[in-house]
Amino acid sequence: MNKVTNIIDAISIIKDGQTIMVGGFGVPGTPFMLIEALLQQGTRHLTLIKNEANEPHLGVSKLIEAGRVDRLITSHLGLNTTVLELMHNKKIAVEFNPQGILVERIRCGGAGLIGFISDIGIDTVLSQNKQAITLNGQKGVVESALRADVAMIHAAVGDDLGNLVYEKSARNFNPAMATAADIVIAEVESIVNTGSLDPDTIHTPSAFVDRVVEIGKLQDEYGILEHHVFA
Amino acid sequence: MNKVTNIIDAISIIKDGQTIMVGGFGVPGTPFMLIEALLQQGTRHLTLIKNEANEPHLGVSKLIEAGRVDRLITSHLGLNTTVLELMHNKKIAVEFNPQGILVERIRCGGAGLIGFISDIGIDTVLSQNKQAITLNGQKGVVESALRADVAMIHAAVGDDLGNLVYEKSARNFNPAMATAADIVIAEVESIVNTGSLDPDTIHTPSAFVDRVVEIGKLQDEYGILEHHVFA
Amino acid sequence: MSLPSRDKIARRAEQEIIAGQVVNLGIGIPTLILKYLNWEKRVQIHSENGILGMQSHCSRETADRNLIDAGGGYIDLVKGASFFDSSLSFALVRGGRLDIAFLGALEISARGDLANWMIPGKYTPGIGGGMELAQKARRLIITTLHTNRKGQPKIIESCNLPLTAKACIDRIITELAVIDVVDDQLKLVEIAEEATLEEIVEKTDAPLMIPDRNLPQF
Amino acid sequence: MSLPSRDKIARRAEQEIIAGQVVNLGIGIPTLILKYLNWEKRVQIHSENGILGMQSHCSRETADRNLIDAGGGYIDLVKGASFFDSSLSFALVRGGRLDIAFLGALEISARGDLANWMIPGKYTPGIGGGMELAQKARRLIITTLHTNRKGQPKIIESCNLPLTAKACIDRIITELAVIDVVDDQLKLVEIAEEATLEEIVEKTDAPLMIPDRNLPQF
Repeated sequence: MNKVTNIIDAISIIKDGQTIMVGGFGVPGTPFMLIEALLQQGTRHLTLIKNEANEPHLGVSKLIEAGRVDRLITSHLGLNTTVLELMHNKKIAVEFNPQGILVERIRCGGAGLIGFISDIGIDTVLSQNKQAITLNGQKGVVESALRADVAMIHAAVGDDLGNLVYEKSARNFNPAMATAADIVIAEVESIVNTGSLDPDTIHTPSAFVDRVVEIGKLQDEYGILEHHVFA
Repeated sequence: MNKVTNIIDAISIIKDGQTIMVGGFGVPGTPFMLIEALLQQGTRHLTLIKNEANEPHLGVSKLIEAGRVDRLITSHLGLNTTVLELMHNKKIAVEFNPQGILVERIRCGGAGLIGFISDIGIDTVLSQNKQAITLNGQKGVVESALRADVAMIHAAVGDDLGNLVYEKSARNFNPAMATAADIVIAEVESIVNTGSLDPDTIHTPSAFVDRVVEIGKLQDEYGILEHHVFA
Repeated sequence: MSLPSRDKIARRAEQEIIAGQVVNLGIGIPTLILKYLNWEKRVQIHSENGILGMQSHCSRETADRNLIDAGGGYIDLVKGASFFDSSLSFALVRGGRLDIAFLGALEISARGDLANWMIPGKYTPGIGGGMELAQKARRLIITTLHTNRKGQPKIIESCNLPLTAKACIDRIITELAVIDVVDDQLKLVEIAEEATLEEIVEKTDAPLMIPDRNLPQF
Repeated sequence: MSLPSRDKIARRAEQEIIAGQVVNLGIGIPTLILKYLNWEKRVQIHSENGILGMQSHCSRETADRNLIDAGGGYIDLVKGASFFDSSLSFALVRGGRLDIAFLGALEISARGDLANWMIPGKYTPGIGGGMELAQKARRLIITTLHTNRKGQPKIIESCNLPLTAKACIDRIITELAVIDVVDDQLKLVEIAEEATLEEIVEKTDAPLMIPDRNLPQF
């Protein structure tokens, strides 16, 4: 089962109105090439699930700025004033989750569960509109599982079966999202021979991945952001 | 923070009446040396949480046969007729969980959550005595998080900070249990210099581990079980 | 000479597997499928204890103390195998990434309910991973002898034993027949070369739709 | 010449850290603690995006495109560092393995409530990981200037802004004072060399227990 395909074919399964998870936390782990291909394809009315919206004119921010995204489920937009402004002007609906609750909802969907019970935010505005529940004397709120039609993720290395290895802080949301979508498209920096990855070091097993795209030489977007060099 | 200690000191923190998680699925990943030390220490009235009870006269079965265990939370005892008989004779209380629900309850405790909602077993006797709940139109039952006073786990390699790497099918319940106890004791086959493990390949980060015990030359219990060689 | 019944079932069951699928094989007849598996299909065999890409039971010489399947047997691996923890292992099952689970049965109901994990008062070893496999595999195929040790039908109107999962079965493969569960009804789809329609009906204690045409043999 | 206020706070905050602890440093003054950190303590710095064992911001020359902290800055690592996914990263926080979180504040209440994530209508960037850090760190230490940009007290009877978490704060370190939250009350425990008791009381808009003895200076 060779899952390696070209980027246009891989992205072609994404349709108007679908819910798309996108990996990454800042630049590391963001699948810029898949995002670019989705932008080129012109798909609209998307719901995006991503930790943040990258930064202005970068990554998923391009999709949002182009008006392709109706709704964003995210954790924090502090580094993207452009999207914050679109939110304030009601050009895009935004649902904020605590970061760990966001990834847990994704993991919960990926694990085939319906929801979970947590006390995070229980004394705050974030507990409004959530079902309250008491279990063994502990008060919590019910958080629902999140799943997507498609997940677009980035890994450092993959094989033709779909096994993936992430690098450093580029792992972040990618492994959870790889479990939580009907179709998972992984862009990888390089494809290695199947069997050459140590089975103990594979982060995402092949069963979770549907399509693998090799992105070749990294474009500038994957590089160092000079304004984040602080020392 | 050097967490390496000798096995007697490590086990000495376990007291009568405590709840202990024990890693392993069959022989692989079972911390036989820690179990033996606990047996020698004479601690009683334990509640054990383990996938199975190993096999007669092996691993946790020794603790159970010695009358040290009041209660066992487990998934399957099909390979341990001795413990099944003790259960039928009410010498030990046993709570059965579907295997994936058992590990998920442990993970849930480790993730600082209160519980989760699943539809596993919803049409079976296992849903009796569980709180029913409907979320977004899906019917489920509430499963509570599991935590322990102490987790005893086995890893192939560790460092003095407590970073752990598991090998092959010996991983199983160990990573989840490493997150879900107030004190985590890891026996390791060898200790390597801190900094020599590739940070991308560490399975359990050091923050979760309190004590590391090097077990040296493997005793017979860790070896091949001849009656499981089928080819 | 014909194959033993268990082998016949396993050989027929193997044909259910499509190239590239992720498959879990329960203990008993399901494990016997490995003997007939065409590895050109690049099937990925999942084992609940945290393995994708197991191959088959291996000899004493190549047995690895850290490498067993969920039944405890020592195994070897295909290229591209991976190891993971029990939590991810069941995420794979419940999350919809397991294409087929093959399981055995104690009882099967007319609506495709499965009972295979306990006989109250007699056999109560715990459920293990079976409930999640039965309930969440995309396709659940039961491989079983048509009757139990006493010669009584395993396929019955409704299960007497505690259920593993309700309406979970897609297909039943026995030494006599292949039977599908379609719209909560049992439908005969293939007949074993050695079997007759009369025998199948006699040994099946539940309504069975029999198409009005010659059925394929196996 | 005395240190700038932010540095003074960071230097004092560093003394809170015990050898071997797992610590998370929020954006702003908390990150400045790195400048004063005694690495002989073998502190493990956690970053929400999946790192344990980050060291400090690094130069352009050694920056790695795949290695940033939760604020986006390029970092280097200590020996024994590890990477993990976001799910395990927050399991570490919520599961009780984070010894100290240092965070900034917009408002602090007399009972140790914290508000630091939104100003309705003005600043609503989302909560990020802050709520979980505030609620679940074993010890939450707020490092903040004593007053806001308008010179108004940040420590007030009760918060006007939406809370990050209720009764979560253990200790407050400002350029003027170290204040503990004890039994839902604020208690002065140290005074800055440059500060007077009068100034602290004047700039604190909540009841403050002042022990009847000479307080340590910092």
